[in-house]
Formats: sequence, structure tokens, C-alpha cells
Amino acid sequence: MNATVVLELFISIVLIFIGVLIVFSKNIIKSIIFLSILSMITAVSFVMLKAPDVAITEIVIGSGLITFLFLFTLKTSKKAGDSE
Amino acid sequence: MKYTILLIVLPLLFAFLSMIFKNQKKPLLYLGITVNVALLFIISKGTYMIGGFDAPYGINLVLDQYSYIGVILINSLFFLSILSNSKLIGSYSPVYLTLLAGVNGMILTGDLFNLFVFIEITTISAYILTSQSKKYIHTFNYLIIGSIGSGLYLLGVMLLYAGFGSLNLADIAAKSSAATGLLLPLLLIFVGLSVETKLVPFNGWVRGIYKNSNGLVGSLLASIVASAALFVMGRVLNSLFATSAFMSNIIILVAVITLMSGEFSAFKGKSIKEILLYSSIGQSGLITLLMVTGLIFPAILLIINNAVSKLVMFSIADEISPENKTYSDLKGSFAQRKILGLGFTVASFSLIGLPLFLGFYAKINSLIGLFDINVLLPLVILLITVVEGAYLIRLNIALWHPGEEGESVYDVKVVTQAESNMGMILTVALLSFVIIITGLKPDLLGNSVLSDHSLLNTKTMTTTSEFLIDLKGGL
Amino acid sequence: MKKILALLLVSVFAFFAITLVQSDQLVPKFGDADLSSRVSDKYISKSVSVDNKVVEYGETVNAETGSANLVTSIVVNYRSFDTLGEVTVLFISALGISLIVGTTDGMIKRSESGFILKTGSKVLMPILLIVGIYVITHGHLTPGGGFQGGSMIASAVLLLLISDHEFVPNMNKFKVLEGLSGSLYIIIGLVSISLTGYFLKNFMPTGQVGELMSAGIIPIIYLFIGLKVGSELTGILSDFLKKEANV
Amino acid sequence: MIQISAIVLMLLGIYGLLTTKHIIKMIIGLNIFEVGLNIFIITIGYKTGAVAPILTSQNNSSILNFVDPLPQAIVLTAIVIGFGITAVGLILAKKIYVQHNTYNIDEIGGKI
Repeated sequence: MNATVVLELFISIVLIFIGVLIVFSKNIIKSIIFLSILSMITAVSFVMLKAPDVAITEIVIGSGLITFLFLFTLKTSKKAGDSE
Repeated sequence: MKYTILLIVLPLLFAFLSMIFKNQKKPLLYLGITVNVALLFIISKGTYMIGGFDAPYGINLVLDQYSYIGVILINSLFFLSILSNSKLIGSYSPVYLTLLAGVNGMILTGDLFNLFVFIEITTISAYILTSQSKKYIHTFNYLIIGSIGSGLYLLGVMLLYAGFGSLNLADIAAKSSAATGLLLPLLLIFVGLSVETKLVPFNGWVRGIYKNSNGLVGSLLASIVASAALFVMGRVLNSLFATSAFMSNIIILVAVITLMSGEFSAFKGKSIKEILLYSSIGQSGLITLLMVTGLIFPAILLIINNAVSKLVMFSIADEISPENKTYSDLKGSFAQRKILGLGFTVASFSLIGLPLFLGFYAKINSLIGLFDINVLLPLVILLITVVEGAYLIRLNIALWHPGEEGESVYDVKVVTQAESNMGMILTVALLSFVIIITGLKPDLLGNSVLSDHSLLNTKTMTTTSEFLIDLKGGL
Repeated sequence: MKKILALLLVSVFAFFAITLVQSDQLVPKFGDADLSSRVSDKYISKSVSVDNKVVEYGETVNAETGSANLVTSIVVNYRSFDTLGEVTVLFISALGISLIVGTTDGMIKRSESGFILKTGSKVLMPILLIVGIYVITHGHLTPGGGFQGGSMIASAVLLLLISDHEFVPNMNKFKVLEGLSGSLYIIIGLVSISLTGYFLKNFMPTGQVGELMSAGIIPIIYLFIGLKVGSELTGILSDFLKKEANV
Repeated sequence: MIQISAIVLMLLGIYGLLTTKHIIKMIIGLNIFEVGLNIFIITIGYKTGAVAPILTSQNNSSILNFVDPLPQAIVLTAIVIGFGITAVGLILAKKIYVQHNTYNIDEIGGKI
């Protein structure tokens, strides 16, 4: 077993683990944060699979901007709900 | 040949330009649809390679007889639809332009991944347009189903790429005849396309979306987006699925279930839009059935018939009752608006397939074609035609007949002919004229758009011309 | 009940997918991709329409696309039409979001952020901007390109949005920039039609592989894509911070 | 292994989307699905021992063993399209919340 095989196995297991955490977590904020972490690990797996272009995109869009969109949605909708 | 691409990029260009010239959004929309109609006169058939790269390597646009009919139908109907409902455009004009580019791209492209991109453009435009109704939950529902569908489609396409190393539809079709393991990718592609073609069980979004759309969005979705999706379905089914008998049987089953469930739900429908939306589902099932059995020619006739009729009927349904009343509350609405009423009646008769109208040729050709394949299928279609006739004639009687004294709750003051929208009256009159003329003299259609019998340029095409009624004969 | 149904559906799909992947039927086993039977083979040697066997970094002159980054050569040259569609998707999303948001009461009230976030963002923002511009302009040489750079620029604006509670981006200018860069992308394509007969054909000399000034129209298109993506993402982000108008 | 993990992620996403009642969680499910799909597409082009598809001064010739660049280009497009869809979905979710004051799809269903 060389290092890349171990790394691949490790990343695969972590990906599934975090996916399970997101789907079965009761707290929506936790789900969003785990989604962001999932994106980061995905980016690592993209680097491992020799796709640096995609990895950069995944980091910036997947774990950066999308997370903020989710958080902004929750934040602003709370505000709108409070006013009623 | 090089003008083909302009059908897609010029609407996009006008959409982008309308971000710069903010006050000219509507003129740019009118310019865009007019230019596209004008382009129809100068495009010529052939394969256009984008970027100058040959077919499997670059993306190509295929303008054969099949997609030629498609772009003519869609661009001219889009033009008429916008003109007849111009007061409903609002500030959404760039979105209509991207929708136009999307449907043109769907019909023209010969590349499976490019098709995915255009499906996304079309559906996202549709999400935005349908959100005008403020019923956001329906749009959300549509978005979720649509995204899962296109995701599965992409997965299927990439599985095919893994096997054949190409994304070009014709290339894959040529390579796939002897391959194994195609079941999953084909199933995924079919599922992805069935969301847009409204097949059971992926049509959960249709009810909420069609029912709450205004006349413009409703007619665009029911006639233009639906036709584009069906054209795509036909092309993909006939190039990829022809080799798999198992998949074909599944699709026939799905199509028949869609047809039956759609038409029987339409029979139970209460408001005009509800009836129309279920009838659209039924027609999609019927057209898919014809496409998968290789009866391309009647399928195209049905698409044309369905698109023209649905455009007329949806526009009128919204014009006489934007708030979606049950049709028994609208008794006698056509008494004041005879032209719209006549158009509606012509369109519904053509939809049923009565003689003298275009729909007759579509139905009779599909019946004869299906008899060669299976005896049960024509019976199903005959049964469905009876059901269709029942609910559409009932609807027409209700809308024409004023009913008992005092029973009609319809406010006569609102509906004087003069207040009606001139563009719509002209469009309805024109389209009814087209339906009747092509019904009386179908050789007109035969000479102009359907002259070439080798419609789809694939090797597995079944010949359609032999057993069909010769259009040249007329009545 | 619904959960069991979902589980059933998902496991049937899983069974099919995993059998297909594990067998050697259609999809090659992981790590065994055979490029010689795929279209990518010619993308790598840049020999779709010309016949050259080998491309050498820093030596080959006037190759078919001239981009050292092979992904870029596909995204902006071989399959540029997809990219136009992709930019359009973002365009519709951004436009549609601003239409759905509709009339608003300006931005929501953001609380004043702490000292660390403020100073930190002041340091980070210019870095992000510069990296973004670098990534855009070197899209044909290094990993990255218009999308990555554009989203980095949008992230810089995002930093300003969360750290500076008084900052309101001028969306009108961004929208003009968005429309302009999108139109220019298509206009390049139209110019290409009039020069060569093909939409978005690389009509400029492609130079030496590996040089900054190479790859013909690729850097120019990537610049427009970067500007467009950056302004669209900024628009989407700031629309999400709009306050609902009290109707 | 990573291929199976990608498939499992896709399925987790669909399962979460089908079983949840929370609108935002549906969009999260969609995102998990897309992440899994993207990883799967990239694995289609992977070759053991190959290098990233960028010509540099080290990997300086096209005769080298490169991984397939086309799936990467496809995923690049798919990520950006996925972002657009997620953004539209979220703004719709926000509007639904403003209309119905809840994210729970069952409660909304009763109000239409």
C-alpha cells in the first residue's frame, strides 16, 4: 500500500462521512458548515485526481461563495420574519 | 449555412445589450424576435461547425430537415406569442431572449453536453419567468425536479463519454450499436429528458407551474418549450435508443401511461388552464410514443398541431380569465368576443383531430403508422381521442352558450371586443387560418416543410413515408 | 414510508451504478482511462484540424490553440460555445435574482464588524483582487482562468460587504460591465464569422506555447469572462443582502 | 474507491432531498448530489501515474502521460451552472419564507 492509495481511501471515507453528517444533521447551520467542509475536501480530491483547475473553482465557488449565499439567505430571512 | 448560429447568438447578444441600454429593453426584445424570424428565410441546411473544428471534436449545429421544421415552428410561434401578449412582458424582456436562444440551441445542437447547457439555459429562464406568478413554491418545486433531472442527464452523458470517448450525438450513435452496458446511461438520459417533456412520473411540477402562469409564459411553456423538448427527445430516442429493445418497451409503457393519465385528468379538469395543462401532458405522451416507435413524420405533425393549438388556447384562456375561474363560471364569454372564440374552437377541434383541421392528418397518420407495430396502441389512441373530444367539446359549449338567465356571473362590461388586445386577435386569426388551410390542403405543408422524407439524419431511421396517407392528396 | 421508498429507489440506482463501474463493460476501471480512443487525444496534441504530432512547451510556435493549459484550450477554444452558454446561465441567474428580489429597502442592516475582521479584510482584499486578475490573465498558462479569477474578484467584494457595514456596491456600473463584456464575447465570435466563416474560431496568431502573449483570442475571451463572472457574482451576492420591502 | 464514494455522495444527496421537509436542506441535498457528480466525472478521466493537463517547463511535451482534460472542462462548466441554480433556488427559498414564514414544506403545502 503506497501513500496515494492510502490518501485515496482516506479521502473517500471522509467524503462519505461528511456527506452523512450533512444529510442527517438536525441543525441547518451545521449542515451548511459541513457542506463547506465537504467542498474543501472535494477540492483536495480534485488535486489528487490531477485537476487543479477544477480544484481552484471548487474552493472559490463551492466552499466560499455558496456557503455565504446560504448564510445570507438564513440571515436575511430571519430579519424578514422578525418584522411580522 | 453560417447563419444558423445567429439564431442562437443574436438573441443572446440582444439580451446582454439590454443590460447596457436599460431603457431599450423592450425594443431590443422586439428586434431580437424579428431578426430571428428574418433569419429563417436565409438559413440553409447543413452542419455548422463552431470554431471550425470537425464534428466529434468541436461542437456542431445540425440543421437537417427535422431541426429545420423545429426552428421554423419555434421562432415564428415565439414571435407571434410575444406580439399577441405584449402587455404581459413587463421588465422580463432579456429573459425571453435567453429563452429563445435556449430553445433554438436545444433543437440545433448535435452535441450531448452542449444540449445539457442549453437545457439549463431554457429551464433557468423558465424558472425566472414562472416566478412572476409569485407562487414561489411551485417554481421551487420545478427547480428541484429540473435540476435533479439535468444532473442525472449529465451523469448519463458522461457515462457514454467514458465508454465511447465522444460527446457528439451522431458519433456516439454510430459507435453504440454493438456496445453493452448501455442500460444505465440510456435510462439516466431518458429520465433527464422526461422532466422537460412532462412524462410520468417526472411531471409533478407541471400542474402548479402551468396553472399559475400568465398567458404569455403559459403559452411559451406549453407550445414552445414543450415542442423544443419533444424535438430533442425525438432526436435522442431515434439515434441512441433504437438499438435497445428493452429501453424502447419501457419508454412505450411510460408514454402510454402519460397519455392516459394526462387525458383522463384533463377530463376531470375544472378551469380552462387546468384542462389545457393535462391535455399538454397527454399530447407529450402521445408524441413520445410516436417518436420511440420511429414514426417521426406523424410525430412532427402532432408537435406542430399541439404547439399552434396550445399557443392559441393558452393565450385566450388567460385573456378571458386571468384569475383562473372554473369554466362553468365563464359561460358565454365567447359571445362577446367572437374572433377569439372562433380561434379557440378551431384550435380545440384541431387538437381533437376532427377532419378539416390539421390535427386530423396528424392523428390519422399516427393511427395508420401504429397499426403496423401493434394493434393495441391504435385502440388506445382512439379511446383517448374520444375522451379528448368529450372534454374539449364540453368546454367549448360552456364557453359559447350563455346559459340560463342570471346564471352567468360573467361581467359583460369588461369584455367588449374593442378592449381586447389587437395583437392577440390578429395572431389568433392568423393561426386559426393556418390550422384550417393546412387542414384543407395539407400538400401546402407537404411542399414547404415536409417535402423531404428522410427527416432525421440517422442510420437507424425507419422509413416513414410508405404506409402514411399521402399528404398531396388532400381531402 | 417516504423514507423507505427513497431508500429503495436510491439503493436500486446504487446497485446499477456500482455494478457498471466495477464491471469492465462500458466505463473503464478507475485509473485505466484510455485516451487514445477519446477525442481528448487530439486536444492534447493540438491536432484537431492540423496534423502535428508533438507540442513542446516554450518551443512550438503557432500551434492550433497555443494554450499551455489544456483545460483552458478546451474551455475557451474547442468547446467555447459551452462556455458562452455557461456565462449565459450565470447571466440569467443574476438577472433573475434581481428581478425576483424586486423593489427593496436597500441593504439589510449589517452590524459593525470587529477590528480584526476590518483590518484583516483590508489586507486580504487587495491580495484577492491581484490574485484574481493574475489568475484571469494567466488562464492559458497556469491553473485557473476567467471563472476562477472572476469569482476571486467577487470574493474580494464579499469581504468588503461583510467587513464594512456602510459599503454598498454600485450595481448599475457592474451591470453595464456585465452587459458589455458579454456582448464583446459574442462580438468577437461574430468578427470571427466574418473573417473565417466559423463562430469563435481562433483568428489571431497563437504565438509560442507558454508565453503570456500567446494563444490568440483565448486570453481576450477569458478576460471578458472574468469581468462578466466577477460582476455577475457580485450582483448575486449583493442581491442576497437586500432587505425585503415592506409592502 | 473514490468512484464508489462519489456515487454514494450522489445517492446521499438524492436521499436527503427526498426525505427532508426543510426547503434549504433540499438545496443542500442538491449540492451534495452535484459534488458527487463532479467527483465522478473527474474520475472518468483519471489515469494512474498521469500528470495534470498543463504544459509547464517540467511537463513540457504533449507526448507525456496526461489525464483526460475534457471531463475537467465539463466539470468546470457544471460547477458554475450549479452555482447559478443554487443561487436561484436560495432566492426562491427566501421569498417562500417571506410569504409563508416557514421553511417547512408541509406547512407551506397547506397554505397554497
